[in-house]
Amino acid sequence: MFYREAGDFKTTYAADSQTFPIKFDRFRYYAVSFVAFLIIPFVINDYWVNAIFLPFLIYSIAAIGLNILVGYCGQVSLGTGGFMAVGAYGCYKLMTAFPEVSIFFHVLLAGGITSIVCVLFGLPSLRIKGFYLAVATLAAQFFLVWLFNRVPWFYNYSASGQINAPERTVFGIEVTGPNTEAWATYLFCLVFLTICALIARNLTRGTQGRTWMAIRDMDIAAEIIGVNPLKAKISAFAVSGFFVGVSGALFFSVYLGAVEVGEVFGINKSFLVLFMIIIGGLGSIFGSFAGAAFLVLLPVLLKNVLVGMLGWPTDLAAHLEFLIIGGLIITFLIAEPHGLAQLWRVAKEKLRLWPFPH
Amino acid sequence: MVQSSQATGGLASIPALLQRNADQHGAKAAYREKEFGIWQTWTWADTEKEIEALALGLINLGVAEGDFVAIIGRNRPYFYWSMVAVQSVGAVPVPLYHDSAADEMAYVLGHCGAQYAIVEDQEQVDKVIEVQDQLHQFTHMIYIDPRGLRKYDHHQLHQFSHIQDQGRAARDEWITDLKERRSKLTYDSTCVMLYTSGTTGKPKGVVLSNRNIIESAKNACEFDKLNAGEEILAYLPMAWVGDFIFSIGQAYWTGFCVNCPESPETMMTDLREIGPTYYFAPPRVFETQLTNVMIRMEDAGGFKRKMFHHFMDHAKKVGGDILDGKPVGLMDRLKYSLGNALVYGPLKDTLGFGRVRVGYTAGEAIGPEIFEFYRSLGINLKQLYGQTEASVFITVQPDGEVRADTVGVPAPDVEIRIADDGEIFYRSPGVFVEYFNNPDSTASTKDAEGWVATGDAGFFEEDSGHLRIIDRAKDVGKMADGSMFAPKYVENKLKFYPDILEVVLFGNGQDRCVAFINIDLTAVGNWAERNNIAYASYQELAGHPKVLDTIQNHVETVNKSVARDPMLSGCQVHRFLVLHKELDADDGEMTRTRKVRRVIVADKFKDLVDALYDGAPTVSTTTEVTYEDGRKGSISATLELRDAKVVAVTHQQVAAE
Amino acid sequence: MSDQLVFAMEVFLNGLMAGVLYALVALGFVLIYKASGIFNYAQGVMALFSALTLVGIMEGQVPFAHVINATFGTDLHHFGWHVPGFVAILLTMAVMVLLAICVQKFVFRHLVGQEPIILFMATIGLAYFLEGVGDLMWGSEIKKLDVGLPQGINLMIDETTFGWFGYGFFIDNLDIVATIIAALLVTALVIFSQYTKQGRAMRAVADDHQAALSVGISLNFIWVMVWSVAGFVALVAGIMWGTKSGVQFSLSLIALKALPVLMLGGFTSIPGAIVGGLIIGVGEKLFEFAIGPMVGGATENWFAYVLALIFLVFRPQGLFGEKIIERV
Amino acid sequence: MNDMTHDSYTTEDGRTIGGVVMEMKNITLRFGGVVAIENISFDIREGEIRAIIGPNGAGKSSMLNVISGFYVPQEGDVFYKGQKRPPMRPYQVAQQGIARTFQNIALFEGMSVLDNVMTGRLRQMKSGLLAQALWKGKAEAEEVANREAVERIIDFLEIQHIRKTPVSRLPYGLKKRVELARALAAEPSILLLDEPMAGMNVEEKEDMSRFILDVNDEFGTTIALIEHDMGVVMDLSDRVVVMDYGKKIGDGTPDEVRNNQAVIDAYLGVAHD
Repeated sequence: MFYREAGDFKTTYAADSQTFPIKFDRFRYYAVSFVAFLIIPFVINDYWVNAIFLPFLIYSIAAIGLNILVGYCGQVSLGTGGFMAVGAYGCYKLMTAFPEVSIFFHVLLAGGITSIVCVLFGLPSLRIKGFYLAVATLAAQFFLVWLFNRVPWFYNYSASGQINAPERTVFGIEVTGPNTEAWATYLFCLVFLTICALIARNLTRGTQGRTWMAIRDMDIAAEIIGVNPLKAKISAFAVSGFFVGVSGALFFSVYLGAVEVGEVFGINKSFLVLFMIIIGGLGSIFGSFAGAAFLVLLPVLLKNVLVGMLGWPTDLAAHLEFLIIGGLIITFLIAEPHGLAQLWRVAKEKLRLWPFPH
Repeated sequence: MVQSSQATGGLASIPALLQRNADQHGAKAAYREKEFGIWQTWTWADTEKEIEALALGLINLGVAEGDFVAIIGRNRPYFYWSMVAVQSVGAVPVPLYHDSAADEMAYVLGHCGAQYAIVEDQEQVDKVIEVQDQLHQFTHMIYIDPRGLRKYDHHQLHQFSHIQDQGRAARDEWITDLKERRSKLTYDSTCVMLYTSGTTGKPKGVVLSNRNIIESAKNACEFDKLNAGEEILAYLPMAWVGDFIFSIGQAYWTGFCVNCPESPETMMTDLREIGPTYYFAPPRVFETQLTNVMIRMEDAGGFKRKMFHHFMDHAKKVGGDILDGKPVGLMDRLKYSLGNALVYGPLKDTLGFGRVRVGYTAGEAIGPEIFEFYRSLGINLKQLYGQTEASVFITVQPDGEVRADTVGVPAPDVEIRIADDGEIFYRSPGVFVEYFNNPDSTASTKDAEGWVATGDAGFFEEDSGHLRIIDRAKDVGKMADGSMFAPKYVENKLKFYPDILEVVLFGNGQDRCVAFINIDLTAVGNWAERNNIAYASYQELAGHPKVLDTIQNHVETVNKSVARDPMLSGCQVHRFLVLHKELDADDGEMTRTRKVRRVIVADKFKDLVDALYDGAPTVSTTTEVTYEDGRKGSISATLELRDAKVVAVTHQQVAAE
Repeated sequence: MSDQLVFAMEVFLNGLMAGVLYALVALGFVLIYKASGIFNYAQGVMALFSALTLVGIMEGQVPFAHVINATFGTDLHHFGWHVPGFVAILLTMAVMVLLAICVQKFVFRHLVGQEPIILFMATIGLAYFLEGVGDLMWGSEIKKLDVGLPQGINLMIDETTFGWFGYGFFIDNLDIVATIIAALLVTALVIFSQYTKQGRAMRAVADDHQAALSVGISLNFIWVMVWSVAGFVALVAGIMWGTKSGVQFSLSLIALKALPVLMLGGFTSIPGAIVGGLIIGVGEKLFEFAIGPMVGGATENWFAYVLALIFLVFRPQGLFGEKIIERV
Repeated sequence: MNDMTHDSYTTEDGRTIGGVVMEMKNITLRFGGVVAIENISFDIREGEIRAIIGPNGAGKSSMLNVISGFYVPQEGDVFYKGQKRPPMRPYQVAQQGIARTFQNIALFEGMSVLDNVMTGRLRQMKSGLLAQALWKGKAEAEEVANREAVERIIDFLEIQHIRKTPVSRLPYGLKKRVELARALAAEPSILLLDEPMAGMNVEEKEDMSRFILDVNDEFGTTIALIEHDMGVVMDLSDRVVVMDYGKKIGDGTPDEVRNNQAVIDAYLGVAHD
């Protein structure tokens, strides 16, 4: 309906395989990034940043990471929480060990570390498939959480067993610590999200992505036509791990500032991120964003309605939240097993063919 | 016709225009072809090099000035280059219909004595080889797609790219010759020879000079203000004069870009991708497209369908006027622009007409509804009247004066006069040189002053000065009672129904008219599905009583409207039948441009005509058919003959006096 | 005989008994997975839910009291009656059957033919849902559950073992009872699935849905039944753990404990579940006993998983699963 | 062993058949107790169309799986280009230039036709993860280069119109063609076709045969195909191996095979199953 594609033709393969081949989509994308980078920073305040934007940005990174593993490569993982913890603690150790280095690199390095850990726990995927693998990744979840709980070195022997993010700056602007500016933290995370999204897109639209999807769709056939399963799966774990690690690092250093591993990076975190990509849509970058947005906004919404308007006690609201999220997930899976991304795709197709039905 | 090439700034030939474009628009796209998934593009500079290489290659191969070079294939840049390359070396390009059977080709190749042929692929090569023994003068053949040809004897068979390579290699040897030959080309040297698939008898080779082509192209471009920015999609047969004028004449004159689709199946998607700004199609294409639109909208949800029809009605009301710049109420304009956002815009876009500035339809009369439909969407679709002998343009509709029932005013530099018997004559710079090797028919068509008989009957409307075509002059006859018999007039009225594809009306010299009818398989088939009527074949569907009923209704409504016209009220259809097979070019019942050869049809189906007149309720017949692969077969059927109500004509006598 | 060894023996016994409970929960998974290919993550929450319900019924709580109070400003707590444990258990069982029917009717009937991962996600959704419902219905505070099971140290064992080794094993009566009940239940289930008509039908469904349908087995019925059985297992497990450590959220985590058991035993093998359960139970207790102190303890949290993981790398099809021959 | 026969010859339709490119020596394959292939030897020459035929369950597919490295025979060796093939994973075999199609189509349902065919090019994909992540320089150039190659295959097999369609939406016949395209995209030195005509109607079979011949003719690809429909094979292939119950009961030109009594008895009897 809004699409005008006549005359929008491609004369090079580069143009044909670009991220947004359709002009209209491309412009929409420019518009969104314009708003995200040049408008929002000037209008947001602490509440919006902490309640919505930071969690959304950071979970999006995690969701993209997990989506690469689950949605693109078909390796189900329930260890996301644990891997985020690795990112967080990795970042913490780096921040405290090399205060002079920019936090930017700490976060990146934390991602790197996580991807190594992720690969270690991914190795069994060569032998184990499906649910067995899913459960196996729980090993990572519990072991890692236990590790950060029990080995004092990781939390620098602090009495509380917590880790607290010291103040760090980028270009002299504080992005971690108690007194940060809303826009600063927002932009800091936004930059990471943008980088991650671009990387993910590039990987998934090219050879690597096809290799992953081949493994996902039919691993045996894939191997017979020349896909090296080891390389494919390991690379998926590595990339996924990197993203998840980065998100974990940001989650701790920028968003929370202080973390007690058990409650922040527990099994529920793993499921939360998994829900995000299921609801958003497996095998879709857009889906990762949509899912993250959905599950970040929903609780905020519920809280505002129940506590704010109906004046319920918060604990009840929390229970109801559980109930509703659970219900929603089920309804979603029944209505559209392929998630928001699929709805989006269908809608887009309809708009492109408008006024024709097909 | 004492114009000289001064009028066109010394650009006396297509190759000359090529040189100019290469200089002026060097970096601008000249040709695009969807191949290997993207639009491969050649700028004018590239084109100039490609053509030069080919030309040199041709000289190298021994092509001499005045030789005839046949060109057989679907629209591809290579063939357009070939045409110009052939011209550059002083030879004459002769494009053929690539879907015509071997023996048809044999005739044309033999008639013009072609020594060379540039063809597309194995299929065409095989066809030519099959008839080669009938062609004594034929020597070399050049093919573009090497697939499956490697094992052929290559003594006289060459790959296009190799010829070009040889040309490049031999540049030093031949470039001077090429330049010399090019410079010899004048405004009166032959530009191209096109064979008209005459509705009767063997095709005739129409010789068109550079003057004909360039002058007509130039005039037409100025008439519609075409410029180098236009995009066109070349998909109509290359052997047809229209394609030559648009894709060569106008393209070279203005320097706009010619786009070639990837394959017939992808034609529609390619059309949408390119979104031409200047578009030409025969009525048939618009008809089928409209039918598809309606069919597709049938499947749409209730709301959408309502919205669609609601706004289409509004468009019918004001769309045309808005396009013609006539005054329209503000509210209507607003509603129209809303409709444009919701329906017209998207629809045009999905159909690929999103960017069309000027669109033409010609060759046959187009149904008013169809015509209005496209115009009401805001597509500037116009009609023109022309023929090969005139290098297309005889009359055209100027913007703002567009109507379904006329073909517009005389094109620039065209003089027209109507003979007493109503036949239309014209004279223009576009008038052809001669019919090749056929002085008699040349003389019979074109007189000493250069007036050419169109063979069509028509008249100018006093008020508007627009030309109206009644019918082909030779088809116009007299009924037994002396009243006028103009089959086309009635046939068109019937053909405007989406479920009627072809009609052949008989009645010359008879006391009443009868008709053969072909149903449109797409439309009727779809209708059948919706009313779950099962059918196995065209024949079965055509014989279905329900179908016959609908057709009968159409016939009777048409009879009513025919009766209203005093001159032609005698032409009402008294009896009709729905043919058991589609009229087909392969069976010689139609021309390659899908015009009915009524004489041939008449005697091929003589038994049916007789049956229609002797009043039998049914008739059994057997007909020979030709399959795509050339095999012959025969189908037999028993057809039901229907009587159609006719309106008793009272004032007819009055009209006659 | 060295003390270490004696302690080890005690630990071993405790492990064995924990293992039986694991096996019990694992069975719940296996049953559903066998019959419907659904990996029911909600098993644990079902245990929690059943336990909550049980307590609620016994103490005559008003369901959704908090919600009602919060919305209408009323102040409801209890109906003021107490239901004897036995009856309460029956009622709770009824609730679980009802739940099974709803789950089948509202969730899985609409997900027939979806990929396993989707079904799995659905059960996670179900888990969240049930947890929410449970808490809203009965409140989330930790509750004591006492259906009259014996508790406290078993003196007889204490004395006898003391007589033998000069050290009395500390074995909780509850554990013994639990073990016995679990053992009985396990046997019952095995017998049920092997020898009863429904059981055979269930296995038939597991092997081949179409075939099952063609011989006139109602999938719907089977699935409801399976979910009910799973509900029953959950209830029993709920009672055991509830009595032991109070009814609270952590109850739902014991389900996760059953996962490594499944990996060891194989998702489809009942004996696998049993043996796996025992191995895990014993294994993690012994590991904690032997290694735990050196690495800071609480190794139960992950030992089971890591063990299963390592095990699987060498035998992907699990203990009792047959070798997978890949075809193209 | 290195006695690769080099006596190349030319077929009557003008194709050159080179020396032996692959040789199976005394292959025996068992599943548990079942013997799928029993001591079979034959060779494949460069540029020829080599058919393995036999009734259903004769062990044809197993043989193909052995060639493509998916099954490892208990006894016997595979010689490729004169070298004894060491035990290797299927993907390594593929990377040696042995591509195949599958009897019951094994396309990647979640991807478009184009992407499916692109996966055939993995052999030619060299750029590293990082390069791809940045989508610059080598990675992009490589992507484009391979796209060009793939587009030529797509053009060759006449599937332009479905280029961007998800394979899951395609009819059976087209899927088979896409799979062939994927195999061709690898520019294989040996192309294995597993019952390329299975489940096709007459017309589709004709198309497929045409494509197989064209492939062999245009690219000179060596083709080994298995098929239980004897008729089709005889017109296509240069030499035929006939298997029955895991044993080789005939080997030679179609005519030789046709007149081989053992074949007639064992095969033709059950040909029309």
